[in-house]
Amino acid sequence: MKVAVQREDFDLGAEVQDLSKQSQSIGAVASFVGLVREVPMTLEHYPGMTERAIAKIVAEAKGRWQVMDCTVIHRYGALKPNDRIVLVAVASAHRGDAFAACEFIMDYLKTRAPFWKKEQVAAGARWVEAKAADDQAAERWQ
Amino acid sequence: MKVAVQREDFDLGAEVQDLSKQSQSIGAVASFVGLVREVPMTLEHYPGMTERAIAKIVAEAKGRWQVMDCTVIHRYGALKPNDRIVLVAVASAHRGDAFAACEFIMDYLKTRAPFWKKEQVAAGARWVEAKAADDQAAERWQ
Amino acid sequence: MKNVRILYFASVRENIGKDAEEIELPAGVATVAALRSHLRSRGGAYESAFAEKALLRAAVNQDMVQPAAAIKAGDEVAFFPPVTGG
Amino acid sequence: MKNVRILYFASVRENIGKDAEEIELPAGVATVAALRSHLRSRGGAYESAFAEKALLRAAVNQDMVQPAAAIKAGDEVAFFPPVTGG
Repeated sequence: MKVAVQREDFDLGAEVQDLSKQSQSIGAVASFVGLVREVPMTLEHYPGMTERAIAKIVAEAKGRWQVMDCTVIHRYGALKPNDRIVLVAVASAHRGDAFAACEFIMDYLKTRAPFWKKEQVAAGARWVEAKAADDQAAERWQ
Repeated sequence: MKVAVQREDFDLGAEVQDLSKQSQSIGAVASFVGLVREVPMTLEHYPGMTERAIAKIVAEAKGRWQVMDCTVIHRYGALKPNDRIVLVAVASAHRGDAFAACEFIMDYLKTRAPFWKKEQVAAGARWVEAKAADDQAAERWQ
Repeated sequence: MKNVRILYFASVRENIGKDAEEIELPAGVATVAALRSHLRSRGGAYESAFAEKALLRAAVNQDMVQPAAAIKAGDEVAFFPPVTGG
Repeated sequence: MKNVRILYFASVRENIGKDAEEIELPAGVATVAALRSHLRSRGGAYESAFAEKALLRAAVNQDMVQPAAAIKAGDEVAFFPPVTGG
Protein backbone atom coordinates (compact mmCIF):
# COMPACT_ATOMS: atom_id res chain seq x y z
CA MET A 1 0.00 0.00 0.00
CA LYS A 2 1.26 3.45 -0.89
CA VAL A 3 -0.24 6.64 0.56
CA ALA A 4 1.33 9.99 -0.30
CA VAL A 5 0.29 13.54 0.45
CA GLN A 6 2.47 15.84 -1.61
CA ARG A 7 2.80 19.14 -3.47
CA GLU A 8 4.26 17.43 -6.53
CA ASP A 9 2.34 16.04 -9.46
CA PHE A 10 2.14 12.26 -9.93
CA ASP A 11 2.46 9.93 -12.91
CA LEU A 12 -0.64 7.77 -13.33
CA GLY A 13 1.01 5.39 -15.80
CA ALA A 14 4.02 4.76 -13.56
CA GLU A 15 1.89 4.32 -10.42
CA VAL A 16 -0.44 1.81 -12.06
CA GLN A 17 2.52 0.01 -13.61
CA ASP A 18 4.09 -0.34 -10.14
CA LEU A 19 0.82 -1.77 -8.79
CA SER A 20 0.26 -4.10 -11.73
CA LYS A 21 3.57 -5.86 -11.51
CA GLN A 22 3.24 -6.77 -7.82
CA SER A 23 1.78 -10.16 -8.65
CA GLN A 24 0.69 -12.27 -11.60
CA SER A 25 -2.60 -12.77 -9.78
CA ILE A 26 -3.63 -9.17 -10.47
CA GLY A 27 -6.18 -9.15 -13.26
CA ALA A 28 -7.70 -5.72 -12.75
CA VAL A 29 -6.57 -2.22 -11.85
CA ALA A 30 -9.27 0.42 -11.42
CA SER A 31 -8.04 3.95 -11.04
CA PHE A 32 -9.38 7.44 -10.60
CA VAL A 33 -7.83 10.82 -11.24
CA GLY A 34 -9.51 13.98 -9.95
CA LEU A 35 -8.69 17.20 -11.79
CA VAL A 36 -9.09 20.91 -11.06
CA ARG A 37 -12.11 22.24 -12.95
CA GLU A 38 -12.11 25.76 -14.42
CA VAL A 39 -10.85 27.70 -11.39
CA PRO A 40 -7.36 27.94 -9.81
CA MET A 41 -7.31 26.81 -6.20
CA THR A 42 -5.21 26.19 -3.15
CA LEU A 43 -5.57 22.96 -1.21
CA GLU A 44 -4.90 23.07 2.52
CA HIS A 45 -4.55 19.91 4.58
CA TYR A 46 -3.85 18.67 8.12
CA PRO A 47 -0.38 17.11 7.98
CA GLY A 48 -0.23 13.83 9.84
CA MET A 49 -3.96 13.38 10.15
CA THR A 50 -4.33 13.30 6.38
CA GLU A 51 -2.10 10.26 5.91
CA ARG A 52 -3.74 8.62 8.93
CA ALA A 53 -7.26 9.23 7.63
CA ILE A 54 -6.40 7.87 4.20
CA ALA A 55 -4.74 4.77 5.68
CA LYS A 56 -7.92 4.10 7.70
CA ILE A 57 -10.10 4.43 4.61
CA VAL A 58 -7.85 2.04 2.68
CA ALA A 59 -7.90 -0.45 5.56
CA GLU A 60 -11.70 -0.34 5.57
CA ALA A 61 -11.76 -0.96 1.80
CA LYS A 62 -9.45 -3.96 2.26
CA GLY A 63 -11.85 -5.37 4.83
CA ARG A 64 -14.75 -5.13 2.42
CA TRP A 65 -13.25 -6.22 -0.89
CA GLN A 66 -10.50 -8.43 -2.19
CA VAL A 67 -7.81 -5.77 -2.69
CA MET A 68 -4.32 -6.94 -3.60
CA ASP A 69 -2.64 -3.56 -3.43
CA CYS A 70 -3.52 0.08 -3.73
CA THR A 71 -2.06 3.54 -4.16
CA VAL A 72 -3.54 6.84 -3.00
CA ILE A 73 -1.83 10.15 -3.78
CA HIS A 74 -3.38 13.49 -2.87
CA ARG A 75 -1.79 16.82 -3.67
CA TYR A 76 -1.93 20.06 -1.72
CA GLY A 77 -0.81 23.64 -2.38
CA ALA A 78 -1.58 25.83 -5.39
CA LEU A 79 -3.20 24.09 -8.36
CA LYS A 80 -4.48 25.44 -11.65
CA PRO A 81 -7.26 24.26 -13.97
CA ASN A 82 -6.63 20.78 -15.40
CA ASP A 83 -4.00 19.97 -12.76
CA ARG A 84 -4.29 16.54 -11.21
CA ILE A 85 -5.47 16.60 -7.56
CA VAL A 86 -5.89 13.02 -6.48
CA LEU A 87 -5.11 9.50 -7.62
CA VAL A 88 -6.70 6.33 -6.28
CA ALA A 89 -5.64 3.06 -7.91
CA VAL A 90 -6.73 -0.39 -6.73
CA ALA A 91 -5.34 -3.72 -7.94
CA SER A 92 -7.38 -6.87 -7.52
CA ALA A 93 -7.82 -10.30 -9.05
CA HIS A 94 -11.19 -9.28 -10.48
CA ARG A 95 -12.72 -6.08 -11.76
CA GLY A 96 -15.75 -5.95 -9.46
CA ASP A 97 -13.58 -5.65 -6.37
CA ALA A 98 -11.22 -3.16 -8.00
CA PHE A 99 -14.05 -0.84 -9.11
CA ALA A 100 -15.95 -1.00 -5.82
CA ALA A 101 -12.90 -0.42 -3.62
CA CYS A 102 -11.67 2.45 -5.81
CA GLU A 103 -15.02 4.26 -5.75
CA PHE A 104 -15.44 3.61 -2.02
CA ILE A 105 -12.01 5.10 -1.26
CA MET A 106 -12.81 8.20 -3.34
CA ASP A 107 -16.21 8.67 -1.67
CA TYR A 108 -14.69 8.36 1.80
CA LEU A 109 -11.75 10.62 0.92
CA LYS A 110 -14.25 13.30 -0.05
CA THR A 111 -15.92 13.26 3.36
CA ARG A 112 -13.26 12.02 5.79
CA ALA A 113 -9.80 13.18 4.71
CA PRO A 114 -8.87 16.63 6.04
CA PHE A 115 -8.40 18.69 2.87
CA TRP A 116 -9.95 22.07 2.13
CA LYS A 117 -10.16 23.79 -1.22
CA LYS A 118 -9.98 27.54 -1.59
CA GLU A 119 -10.93 28.72 -5.07
CA GLN A 120 -9.56 31.84 -6.71
CA VAL A 121 -12.67 33.21 -8.42
CA ALA A 122 -12.99 36.63 -10.09
CA ALA A 123 -14.47 38.15 -6.93
CA GLY A 124 -11.55 36.91 -4.81
CA ALA A 125 -10.70 33.77 -2.88
CA ARG A 126 -13.44 31.65 -1.34
CA TRP A 127 -13.53 28.38 0.53
CA VAL A 128 -15.39 25.65 -1.31
CA GLU A 129 -18.44 24.42 0.59
CA ALA A 130 -18.92 20.74 1.28
CA LYS A 131 -21.54 19.11 -0.94
CA ALA A 132 -24.55 17.17 0.33
CA ALA A 133 -24.04 14.90 -2.70
CA ASP A 134 -20.66 13.86 -1.31
CA ASP A 135 -22.20 12.92 2.04
CA GLN A 136 -24.83 10.88 0.22
CA ALA A 137 -22.19 9.15 -1.92
CA ALA A 138 -20.31 8.12 1.23
CA GLU A 139 -23.46 7.04 3.07
CA ARG A 140 -24.53 4.53 0.45
CA TRP A 141 -21.61 2.29 1.46
CA GLN A 142 -22.88 1.98 5.05
CA MET B 1 -14.11 9.16 -28.50
CA LYS B 2 -11.27 6.80 -29.30
CA VAL B 3 -11.78 3.09 -29.92
CA ALA B 4 -8.81 0.95 -30.92
CA VAL B 5 -8.41 -2.80 -31.40
CA GLN B 6 -4.74 -3.52 -31.75
CA ARG B 7 -1.90 -5.98 -31.22
CA GLU B 8 0.31 -3.32 -29.63
CA ASP B 9 0.47 -2.40 -25.97
CA PHE B 10 -0.96 0.95 -24.82
CA ASP B 11 0.21 3.69 -22.47
CA LEU B 12 -2.34 4.32 -19.71
CA GLY B 13 -0.72 7.59 -18.60
CA ALA B 14 -0.63 9.03 -22.11
CA GLU B 15 -4.19 7.96 -22.91
CA VAL B 16 -5.63 9.47 -19.73
CA GLN B 17 -3.55 12.61 -20.26
CA ASP B 18 -5.04 12.99 -23.76
CA LEU B 19 -8.54 12.61 -22.33
CA SER B 20 -7.95 14.94 -19.40
CA LYS B 21 -6.82 17.90 -21.44
CA GLN B 22 -9.87 17.90 -23.76
CA SER B 23 -11.66 20.43 -21.57
CA GLN B 24 -11.28 22.34 -18.33
CA SER B 25 -14.73 21.06 -17.39
CA ILE B 26 -13.36 17.56 -16.86
CA GLY B 27 -13.06 16.92 -13.14
CA ALA B 28 -12.88 13.15 -13.10
CA VAL B 29 -11.27 10.38 -15.12
CA ALA B 30 -12.08 6.81 -14.11
CA SER B 31 -10.05 4.15 -15.83
CA PHE B 32 -9.66 0.42 -15.87
CA VAL B 33 -6.84 -1.82 -17.04
CA GLY B 34 -7.38 -5.56 -17.43
CA LEU B 35 -4.27 -7.75 -17.20
CA VAL B 36 -3.41 -11.32 -18.10
CA ARG B 37 -3.42 -13.48 -14.96
CA GLU B 38 -0.95 -16.34 -14.52
CA VAL B 39 -1.35 -18.04 -17.92
CA PRO B 40 -0.14 -17.03 -21.42
CA MET B 41 -2.99 -16.65 -23.89
CA THR B 42 -3.98 -15.72 -27.40
CA LEU B 43 -6.89 -13.37 -28.01
CA GLU B 44 -8.89 -13.84 -31.19
CA HIS B 45 -11.41 -11.24 -32.37
CA TYR B 46 -13.84 -10.47 -35.18
CA PRO B 47 -12.27 -7.57 -37.09
CA GLY B 48 -14.83 -4.93 -37.98
CA MET B 49 -17.53 -6.18 -35.65
CA THR B 50 -15.28 -5.61 -32.64
CA GLU B 51 -14.92 -1.87 -33.24
CA ARG B 52 -18.62 -1.64 -34.08
CA ALA B 53 -19.66 -3.48 -30.90
CA ILE B 54 -17.44 -1.29 -28.71
CA ALA B 55 -18.74 1.90 -30.36
CA LYS B 56 -22.32 0.77 -29.61
CA ILE B 57 -21.45 0.09 -25.97
CA VAL B 58 -19.83 3.51 -25.62
CA ALA B 59 -22.84 5.19 -27.26
CA GLU B 60 -25.13 3.47 -24.76
CA ALA B 61 -22.94 4.65 -21.86
CA LYS B 62 -23.11 8.20 -23.22
CA GLY B 63 -26.89 8.00 -23.25
CA ARG B 64 -26.99 6.95 -19.60
CA TRP B 65 -24.33 9.13 -17.99
CA GLN B 66 -22.73 12.49 -18.49
CA VAL B 67 -19.60 11.38 -20.36
CA MET B 68 -17.35 14.09 -21.79
CA ASP B 69 -14.99 11.78 -23.62
CA CYS B 70 -13.78 8.22 -23.46
CA THR B 71 -11.10 5.87 -24.72
CA VAL B 72 -11.36 2.11 -25.18
CA ILE B 73 -8.38 0.04 -26.34
CA HIS B 74 -8.51 -3.75 -26.57
CA ARG B 75 -5.56 -5.87 -27.61
CA TYR B 76 -5.56 -9.16 -29.52
CA GLY B 77 -2.89 -11.70 -30.40
CA ALA B 78 -0.43 -13.45 -28.10
CA LEU B 79 -0.22 -12.10 -24.54
CA LYS B 80 1.75 -13.26 -21.53
CA PRO B 81 1.09 -13.02 -17.79
CA ASN B 82 0.93 -9.41 -16.55
CA ASP B 83 0.44 -8.02 -20.08
CA ARG B 84 -2.24 -5.38 -20.42
CA ILE B 85 -5.34 -6.60 -22.30
CA VAL B 86 -7.86 -3.77 -22.17
CA LEU B 87 -8.13 -0.11 -21.24
CA VAL B 88 -11.35 1.79 -20.60
CA ALA B 89 -11.03 5.42 -19.53
CA VAL B 90 -13.97 7.79 -19.07
CA ALA B 91 -13.75 11.55 -18.53
CA SER B 92 -16.63 13.39 -16.93
CA ALA B 93 -17.35 16.51 -14.92
CA HIS B 94 -18.04 14.40 -11.81
CA ARG B 95 -16.75 11.13 -10.44
CA GLY B 96 -20.09 9.31 -10.13
CA ASP B 97 -20.68 9.44 -13.88
CA ALA B 98 -17.07 8.54 -14.68
CA PHE B 99 -17.08 5.47 -12.41
CA ALA B 100 -20.49 4.20 -13.53
CA ALA B 101 -19.82 4.63 -17.25
CA CYS B 102 -16.38 3.00 -16.97
CA GLU B 103 -17.70 -0.05 -15.12
CA PHE B 104 -20.71 -0.31 -17.46
CA ILE B 105 -18.47 -0.30 -20.54
CA MET B 106 -16.26 -3.02 -19.03
CA ASP B 107 -19.24 -5.20 -18.09
CA TYR B 108 -20.73 -4.87 -21.56
CA LEU B 109 -17.37 -5.46 -23.27
CA LYS B 110 -17.13 -8.74 -21.39
CA THR B 111 -20.44 -10.03 -22.77
CA ARG B 112 -20.94 -8.19 -26.09
CA ALA B 113 -17.60 -7.55 -27.77
CA PRO B 114 -16.43 -10.45 -29.98
CA PHE B 115 -13.17 -11.51 -28.35
CA TRP B 116 -12.18 -15.03 -27.39
CA LYS B 117 -9.34 -16.07 -25.11
CA LYS B 118 -7.38 -19.25 -25.61
CA GLU B 119 -5.16 -20.10 -22.66
CA GLN B 120 -1.88 -21.96 -22.92
CA VAL B 121 -2.06 -24.24 -19.87
CA ALA B 122 0.30 -27.10 -19.04
CA ALA B 123 -2.03 -29.64 -20.64
CA GLY B 124 -2.18 -27.65 -23.89
CA ALA B 125 -4.28 -24.84 -25.31
CA ARG B 126 -7.91 -24.44 -24.26
CA TRP B 127 -10.61 -21.89 -24.98
CA VAL B 128 -11.71 -19.96 -21.91
CA GLU B 129 -15.35 -20.51 -21.05
CA ALA B 130 -17.69 -17.56 -20.60
CA LYS B 131 -18.53 -16.88 -16.95
CA ALA B 132 -22.05 -16.65 -15.58
CA ALA B 133 -20.71 -13.90 -13.29
CA ASP B 134 -19.99 -11.77 -16.35
CA ASP B 135 -23.55 -12.18 -17.63
CA GLN B 136 -24.84 -11.19 -14.19
CA ALA B 137 -22.55 -8.15 -14.07
CA ALA B 138 -23.92 -6.97 -17.42
CA GLU B 139 -27.54 -7.71 -16.49
CA ARG B 140 -27.55 -5.49 -13.43
CA TRP B 141 -27.38 -2.40 -15.70
CA GLN B 142 -30.66 -3.33 -17.45
CA MET C 1 -27.71 -15.13 -56.32
CA LYS C 2 -28.91 -15.98 -52.86
CA ASN C 3 -25.48 -16.25 -51.26
CA VAL C 4 -24.55 -15.47 -47.66
CA ARG C 5 -21.06 -15.22 -46.31
CA ILE C 6 -20.56 -17.21 -43.09
CA LEU C 7 -17.72 -16.56 -40.63
CA TYR C 8 -16.59 -18.88 -37.85
CA PHE C 9 -14.58 -17.88 -34.79
CA ALA C 10 -12.67 -19.47 -31.93
CA SER C 11 -13.69 -23.07 -31.12
CA VAL C 12 -16.27 -23.13 -33.93
CA ARG C 13 -13.58 -22.19 -36.45
CA GLU C 14 -11.22 -24.81 -35.07
CA ASN C 15 -13.84 -27.55 -34.96
CA ILE C 16 -14.96 -27.23 -38.54
CA GLY C 17 -11.49 -26.35 -39.80
CA LYS C 18 -12.33 -23.16 -41.69
CA ASP C 19 -12.83 -19.51 -40.84
CA ALA C 20 -15.28 -18.54 -43.59
CA GLU C 21 -17.30 -19.82 -46.49
CA GLU C 22 -19.89 -18.57 -48.91
CA ILE C 23 -23.02 -20.64 -49.40
CA GLU C 24 -26.23 -20.35 -51.34
CA LEU C 25 -29.16 -20.01 -48.94
CA PRO C 26 -31.31 -23.14 -49.29
CA ALA C 27 -35.04 -22.55 -49.83
CA GLY C 28 -36.78 -22.02 -46.50
CA VAL C 29 -33.68 -20.92 -44.60
CA ALA C 30 -34.57 -17.39 -43.53
CA THR C 31 -33.37 -17.12 -39.92
CA VAL C 32 -30.16 -17.62 -37.97
CA ALA C 33 -31.71 -20.66 -36.25
CA ALA C 34 -32.65 -22.20 -39.60
CA LEU C 35 -29.15 -21.62 -40.97
CA ARG C 36 -27.70 -23.26 -37.88
CA SER C 37 -29.93 -26.32 -38.43
CA HIS C 38 -28.90 -26.42 -42.06
CA LEU C 39 -25.20 -26.38 -41.13
CA ARG C 40 -25.77 -29.10 -38.54
CA SER C 41 -27.45 -31.28 -41.19
CA ARG C 42 -24.19 -31.36 -43.13
CA GLY C 43 -22.96 -33.94 -40.60
CA GLY C 44 -19.35 -34.57 -39.58
CA ALA C 45 -17.60 -31.73 -37.79
CA TYR C 46 -20.58 -29.46 -38.53
CA GLU C 47 -22.94 -31.79 -36.72
CA SER C 48 -21.08 -31.44 -33.42
CA ALA C 49 -20.08 -27.77 -33.87
CA PHE C 50 -23.72 -26.80 -34.43
CA ALA C 51 -25.31 -29.38 -32.14
CA GLU C 52 -28.46 -28.25 -30.34
CA LYS C 53 -26.63 -28.32 -27.03
CA ALA C 54 -23.64 -26.27 -28.28
CA LEU C 55 -23.68 -22.85 -26.66
CA LEU C 56 -23.38 -20.59 -29.69
CA ARG C 57 -23.83 -16.91 -30.43
CA ALA C 58 -24.50 -15.36 -33.80
CA ALA C 59 -24.08 -12.00 -35.49
CA VAL C 60 -25.70 -10.75 -38.67
CA ASN C 61 -23.85 -7.99 -40.48
CA GLN C 62 -21.68 -7.55 -37.37
CA ASP C 63 -24.52 -7.07 -34.88
CA MET C 64 -25.09 -9.71 -32.23
CA VAL C 65 -28.57 -11.22 -32.79
CA GLN C 66 -31.04 -13.73 -31.37
CA PRO C 67 -31.66 -17.09 -33.14
CA ALA C 68 -34.94 -15.79 -34.59
CA ALA C 69 -33.17 -12.96 -36.45
CA ALA C 70 -33.83 -12.86 -40.20
CA ILE C 71 -31.11 -13.44 -42.76
CA LYS C 72 -31.20 -12.65 -46.45
CA ALA C 73 -28.96 -12.85 -49.50
CA GLY C 74 -25.85 -10.72 -49.18
CA ASP C 75 -25.69 -10.90 -45.39
CA GLU C 76 -22.56 -11.63 -43.41
CA VAL C 77 -23.48 -14.19 -40.75
CA ALA C 78 -21.07 -15.21 -37.99
CA PHE C 79 -21.18 -18.10 -35.51
CA PHE C 80 -19.04 -18.19 -32.38
CA PRO C 81 -19.01 -19.30 -28.74
CA PRO C 82 -19.96 -16.83 -25.96
CA VAL C 83 -17.35 -14.05 -25.89
CA THR C 84 -14.54 -13.97 -23.33
CA GLY C 85 -12.66 -10.71 -23.87
CA GLY C 86 -12.09 -7.83 -21.52
CA MET D 1 -0.43 20.62 33.52
CA LYS D 2 -3.82 20.20 31.90
CA ASN D 3 -2.89 21.61 28.52
CA VAL D 4 -4.36 20.70 25.17
CA ARG D 5 -2.99 21.75 21.84
CA ILE D 6 -5.66 23.15 19.50
CA LEU D 7 -5.27 23.36 15.73
CA TYR D 8 -7.40 25.41 13.35
CA PHE D 9 -7.75 24.84 9.62
CA ALA D 10 -9.17 26.57 6.56
CA SER D 11 -11.86 29.19 7.27
CA VAL D 12 -11.62 28.62 11.04
CA ARG D 13 -7.90 29.39 10.93
CA GLU D 14 -8.50 32.48 8.81
CA ASN D 15 -11.36 33.76 10.93
CA ILE D 16 -9.54 33.63 14.25
CA GLY D 17 -6.18 34.57 12.71
CA LYS D 18 -4.10 31.73 14.08
CA ASP D 19 -3.38 28.13 13.15
CA ALA D 20 -2.66 26.71 16.60
CA GLU D 21 -2.56 27.49 20.28
CA GLU D 22 -2.00 25.67 23.55
CA ILE D 23 -4.50 26.25 26.33
CA GLU D 24 -5.06 24.95 29.81
CA LEU D 25 -8.30 22.96 29.92
CA PRO D 26 -10.74 24.86 32.15
CA ALA D 27 -12.42 22.83 34.91
CA GLY D 28 -15.46 21.02 33.56
CA VAL D 29 -14.32 21.06 29.93
CA ALA D 30 -14.06 17.34 29.12
CA THR D 31 -15.59 16.98 25.65
CA VAL D 32 -15.13 18.47 22.21
CA ALA D 33 -18.52 20.18 22.50
CA ALA D 34 -17.56 21.75 25.83
CA LEU D 35 -14.26 22.97 24.40
CA ARG D 36 -16.11 24.48 21.48
CA SER D 37 -18.44 26.34 23.89
CA HIS D 38 -15.46 27.51 25.88
CA LEU D 39 -13.78 28.91 22.75
CA ARG D 40 -17.03 30.61 21.70
CA SER D 41 -17.24 32.28 25.12
CA ARG D 42 -14.01 34.12 24.39
CA GLY D 43 -16.02 36.50 22.20
CA GLY D 44 -14.74 38.43 19.19
CA ALA D 45 -13.61 36.36 16.23
CA TYR D 46 -13.97 33.19 18.34
CA GLU D 47 -17.64 33.92 18.98
CA SER D 48 -18.51 33.81 15.28
CA ALA D 49 -16.00 31.09 14.31
CA PHE D 50 -17.46 28.74 16.95
CA ALA D 51 -21.09 29.94 16.77
CA GLU D 52 -23.70 27.24 17.33
CA LYS D 53 -24.80 27.53 13.72
CA ALA D 54 -21.25 27.24 12.34
CA LEU D 55 -20.87 23.89 10.57
CA LEU D 56 -17.71 22.55 12.20
CA ARG D 57 -15.93 19.24 12.39
CA ALA D 58 -13.42 18.18 15.02
CA ALA D 59 -10.59 15.68 15.38
CA VAL D 60 -8.94 14.43 18.57
CA ASN D 61 -5.42 13.09 18.14
CA GLN D 62 -5.96 13.10 14.39
CA ASP D 63 -9.12 11.01 14.38
CA MET D 64 -12.38 12.63 13.26
CA VAL D 65 -14.80 12.56 16.23
CA GLN D 66 -18.35 13.47 17.27
CA PRO D 67 -19.02 16.47 19.57
CA ALA D 68 -19.51 14.17 22.57
CA ALA D 69 -15.96 12.78 22.26
CA ALA D 70 -13.84 13.06 25.41
CA ILE D 71 -10.75 15.21 25.59
CA LYS D 72 -8.01 15.10 28.18
CA ALA D 73 -4.72 16.78 28.96
CA GLY D 74 -2.09 16.21 26.28
CA ASP D 75 -4.58 15.75 23.47
CA GLU D 76 -4.28 17.40 20.07
CA VAL D 77 -7.71 18.80 19.20
CA ALA D 78 -8.48 20.27 15.78
CA PHE D 79 -11.44 22.32 14.53
CA PHE D 80 -12.24 22.78 10.87
CA PRO D 81 -15.10 23.12 8.38
CA PRO D 82 -16.46 20.05 6.55
CA VAL D 83 -13.71 18.71 4.30
CA THR D 84 -13.64 19.38 0.56
CA GLY D 85 -10.70 17.42 -0.86
CA GLY D 86 -10.64 14.67 -3.45
